[in-house]
Amino acid sequence: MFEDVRDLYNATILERGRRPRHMRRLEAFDVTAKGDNPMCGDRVQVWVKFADDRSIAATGFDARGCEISKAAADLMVEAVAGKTAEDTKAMFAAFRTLAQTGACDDCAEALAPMQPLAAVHEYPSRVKCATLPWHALIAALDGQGASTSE
Amino acid sequence: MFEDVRDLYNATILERGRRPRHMRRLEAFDVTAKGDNPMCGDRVQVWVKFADDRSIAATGFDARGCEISKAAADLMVEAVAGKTAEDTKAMFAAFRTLAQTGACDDCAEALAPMQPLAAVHEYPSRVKCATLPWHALIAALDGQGASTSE
Amino acid sequence: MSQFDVTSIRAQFPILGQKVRGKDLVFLDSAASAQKPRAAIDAMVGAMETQYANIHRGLHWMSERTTEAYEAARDAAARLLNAGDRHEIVFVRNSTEGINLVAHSYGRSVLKPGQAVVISAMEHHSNIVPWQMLRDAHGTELRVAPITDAGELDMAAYEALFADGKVGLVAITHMSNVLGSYTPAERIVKIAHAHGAKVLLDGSQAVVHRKVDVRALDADFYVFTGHKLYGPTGIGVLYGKAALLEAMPPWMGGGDMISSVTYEKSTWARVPHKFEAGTPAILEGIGLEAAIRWVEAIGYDAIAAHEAELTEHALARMSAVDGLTIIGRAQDRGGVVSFTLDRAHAHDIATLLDRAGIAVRAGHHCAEPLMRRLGLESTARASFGIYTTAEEIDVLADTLTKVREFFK
Amino acid sequence: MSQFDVTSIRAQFPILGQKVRGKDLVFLDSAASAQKPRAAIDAMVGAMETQYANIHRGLHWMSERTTEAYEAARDAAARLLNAGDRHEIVFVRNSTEGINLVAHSYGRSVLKPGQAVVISAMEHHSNIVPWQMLRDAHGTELRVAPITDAGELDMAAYEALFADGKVGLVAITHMSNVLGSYTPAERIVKIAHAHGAKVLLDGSQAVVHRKVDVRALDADFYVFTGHKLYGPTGIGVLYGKAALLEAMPPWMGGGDMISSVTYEKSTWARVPHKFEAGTPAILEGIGLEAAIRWVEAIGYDAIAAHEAELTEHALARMSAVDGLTIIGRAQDRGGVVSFTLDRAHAHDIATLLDRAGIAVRAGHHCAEPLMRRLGLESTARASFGIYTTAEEIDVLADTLTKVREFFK
Ligand SMILES: Cc1ncc(COP(=O)(O)O)c(C=O)c1O
Ligand SMILES: Cc1ncc(COP(=O)(O)O)c(C=O)c1O
Repeated sequence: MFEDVRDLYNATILERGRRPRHMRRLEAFDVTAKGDNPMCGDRVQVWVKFADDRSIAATGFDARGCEISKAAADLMVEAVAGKTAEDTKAMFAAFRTLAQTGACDDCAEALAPMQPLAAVHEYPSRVKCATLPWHALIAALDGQGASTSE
Repeated sequence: MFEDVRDLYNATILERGRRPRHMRRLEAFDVTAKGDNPMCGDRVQVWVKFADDRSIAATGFDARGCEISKAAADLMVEAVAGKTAEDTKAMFAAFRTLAQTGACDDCAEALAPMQPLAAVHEYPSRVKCATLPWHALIAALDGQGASTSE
Repeated sequence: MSQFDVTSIRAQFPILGQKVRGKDLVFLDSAASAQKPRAAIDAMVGAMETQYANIHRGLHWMSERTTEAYEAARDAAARLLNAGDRHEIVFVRNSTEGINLVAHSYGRSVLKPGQAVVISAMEHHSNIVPWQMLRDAHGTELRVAPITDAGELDMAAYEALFADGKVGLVAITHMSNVLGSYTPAERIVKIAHAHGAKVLLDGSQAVVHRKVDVRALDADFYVFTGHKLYGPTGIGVLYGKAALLEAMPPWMGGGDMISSVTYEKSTWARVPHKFEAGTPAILEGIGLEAAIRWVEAIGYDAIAAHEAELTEHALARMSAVDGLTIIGRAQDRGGVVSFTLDRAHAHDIATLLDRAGIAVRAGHHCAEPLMRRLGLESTARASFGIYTTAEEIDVLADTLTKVREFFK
Repeated sequence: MSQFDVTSIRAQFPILGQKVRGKDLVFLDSAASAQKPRAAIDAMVGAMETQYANIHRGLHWMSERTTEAYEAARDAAARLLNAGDRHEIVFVRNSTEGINLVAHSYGRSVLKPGQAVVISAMEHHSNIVPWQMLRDAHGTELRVAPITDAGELDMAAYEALFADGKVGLVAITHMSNVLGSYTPAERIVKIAHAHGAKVLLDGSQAVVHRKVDVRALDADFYVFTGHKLYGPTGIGVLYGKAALLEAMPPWMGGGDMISSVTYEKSTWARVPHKFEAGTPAILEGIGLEAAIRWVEAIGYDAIAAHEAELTEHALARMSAVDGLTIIGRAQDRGGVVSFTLDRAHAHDIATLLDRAGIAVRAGHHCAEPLMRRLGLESTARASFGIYTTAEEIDVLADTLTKVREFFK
């Protein structure tokens, strides 16, 4: 049973959803924002610390929600490490395409950490779970306190 | 053509609709009220003068509307002449049944003048044209200024 | 009727094969509500039979499919009106609710007491009463732009209404449901904008008959109603420019329109969901989507050409009926023809026509102030749809001659 | 499942024969929206194919027939609720609009700033947010009657809320869409009335499962929504006592709700038309009428017995699943069962069940404050309808065991 959901609930997602590596509040941070998925009640908060050159030095998050949103947040932290805000936004755009369609023309190598979520496009109502932490991250980078994935 | 509408548009109705005998404002009256059919815009006003015993001594009306409402008003004036308020209300109840069903168990002889309108029950959206002047009359008797047939 | 094959169009409307009182139905009441093509019926039935669940909140297959089908209606409405963004489309029950939404939300938040709302002398009650209620509750003023005797908006008088700088909003019909007149929407908007006022256009009639482009018109709000556009009842559309909608407070509260709820304070979902409280008219959205696609497939060029030919034919044939007066003689007009007969009241006309199988409307057409302006109590009205034929108009004209004889 | 033949019931729902992802559809999401029986579908199709026109204002055959069919829905709703008079039935889009109507019209005219509205701790957002908006706009207070840990209304605490005499209105659900609990409506009303407060009951869930008698309950207002009662979307019912409705100002303005219109002043049609502006949801009324007749034909005794048996079976089978917690243990409850699994988030449960063809809902169920009260973020929820079978519940329970194993 459930063999067909292994595309989404693969080993990486199950592990990251269960035991996220980066789920922690940063003690010292420069920006933070919350993300809300009003349709299901998922909620995430993201904290970011910049390096001197304004690239992302560290990211932490707290999430209440499903495996998908937690795994997405955890993988995101690794994907954006060392990136500028601009790069991060470009990555989000590319990830959104990936999450909605399963592929993206301009999927840079940088997006590789997010690949385990590629199958989410077959689960339309779960796409927002995967993009929720990104919405929060972008809101933080933009100096906004909150965002919604809806 | 139109042979089948002669049940409603019979000689009496056409004549009374065209040349009502009682369409006039009473110079001296005791009560008056307006009636509105909001769905089509028909409007009627009724004036009543009482005799010493509070029976109806005279009724006049003004109407803007169709043949049916004018004929109904004109016939009504004759039907209620000399009647008490109570009798008039009973007559209206009976006439309403007649207009809605084509017959009434307790159609008193007094209602005979209204019989030419019996076929209106086959024209559901015209029933309110026939009852509009009665609504106004009852409103006048009850000391209310206005009524609606809706 | 060269533009398209009206016979094949009619074949798509099951109801047009019906008999009424033993006669072929001649349905000339489309301006009140249009009949439904097979495409719209089938879309609704298909949903109910094979693919239905509540939407937006569901994680299962039926809910996902139904959500897609419903949200496709938003895309369709955005495409139909050429909106810049699908989020500018708010679903409402009908035009009336769309106008009330603007009057409540925009009217009571952005408009200030003392500011004025301009309507025209040929509005439907649905575009009068909400502004009256706003006036009485909120202290705005209600101004009426007059019309000419031909039944066109008096543009000089319209422009003069802005002189004192008080006008905050114009709410005017794009096409009269009584006179058939189109209003010069683009100029209406230009003049209003030049004076700092926003514009709501009531497209209930217009959108049925010609291509509407809200961006070309630069309309701030535009409303229409599904049931006149060959779609189901229970659904209508309010288009609003994104920036305006975003600044407006919600009107109804409830499920689906929130972002988060605590007893102390709730926050709102984004536009358009902020304005769509509770379970929406899901099946009706699906039906409307099919109706819009069906209209688009025929194309407004063909529709407008067909209806222009019909209207010309109707005006010629009906004017030739003794004692008949056409009410409304605008240059730019669509397939709605009001008339009176010297010897018969509109209701009696309608009843007699009905006995011949012909459906027309009679009364004040929810436009009492316009009737008063015209010095009339009521008119009879024949209105045309995609499926109307010249032969039906001939039957109407011939029968009207006999109606007049009947009341000799 | 002795009361009736569920197989023959199921045969009347075309959608129940569908496959989802190659599996038989197991639809356990009826509390969100129910599937539609052939009777309701056919009524709507029949209208569109053979008998349709705009209503109330038409003098022709199609309009008269359609008016009759639509107004029959008012009779049906009055009968269903045992209202004293058909004019006490106001048609709205859904429960949400019904509650908003009362909050806007009654709330802003009869309730005074400083008066309080009482809701409960287990309301749907649709019965929270309108009262919040009323509070913020009008200065009323919002009080929340607590619930017990079992998920029942705490009646002592409820009664205590009236002590200061400020409560003007109580708005409480008749059955929770999350916990399945019924509320003791009759006592709720008695206590409120004893303290001079009126009561609105949100019957969105209750009316689906048991016979409601608004006169026996002495409810002042009662709302329900068509799509949960096996009817179409786009239509709901607000019942209000005639004297209350008559004293209330209209909310939306437009066609059909007026008696006369001049620019200076308009007068309103009588109840219920005063509250029904614009072209109503005609086809939806016709569909709802058929759905109500269909429900009545089956009978609430049979429905309640079937659902009680199912719910008992479900509670037993689901409680036996390792790691599963049933949320809500009210004595008097209906066929809505919320639950959590120790190892899996509700969304993940729902997604996995969906792959097995089983439709359940997951999330906060539009009841965020209740979730907070329960110390939860979300639950999964299985809900039952007339067509649900014990076998479907077995499939659910068996699959849940496997879901838990999957997330080991
Ligand atoms: C208890 C309760 N109240 C209100 C509603 C709102 O119903 P609707 O969305 O049809 O307005 C629902 C259903 O979603 C409900 O379960
Ligand atoms: C010009 C115009 N505006 C508004 C309306 C109201 O439409 P609805 O009744 O669908 O809200 C109509 C139709 O009745 C109309 O013709």
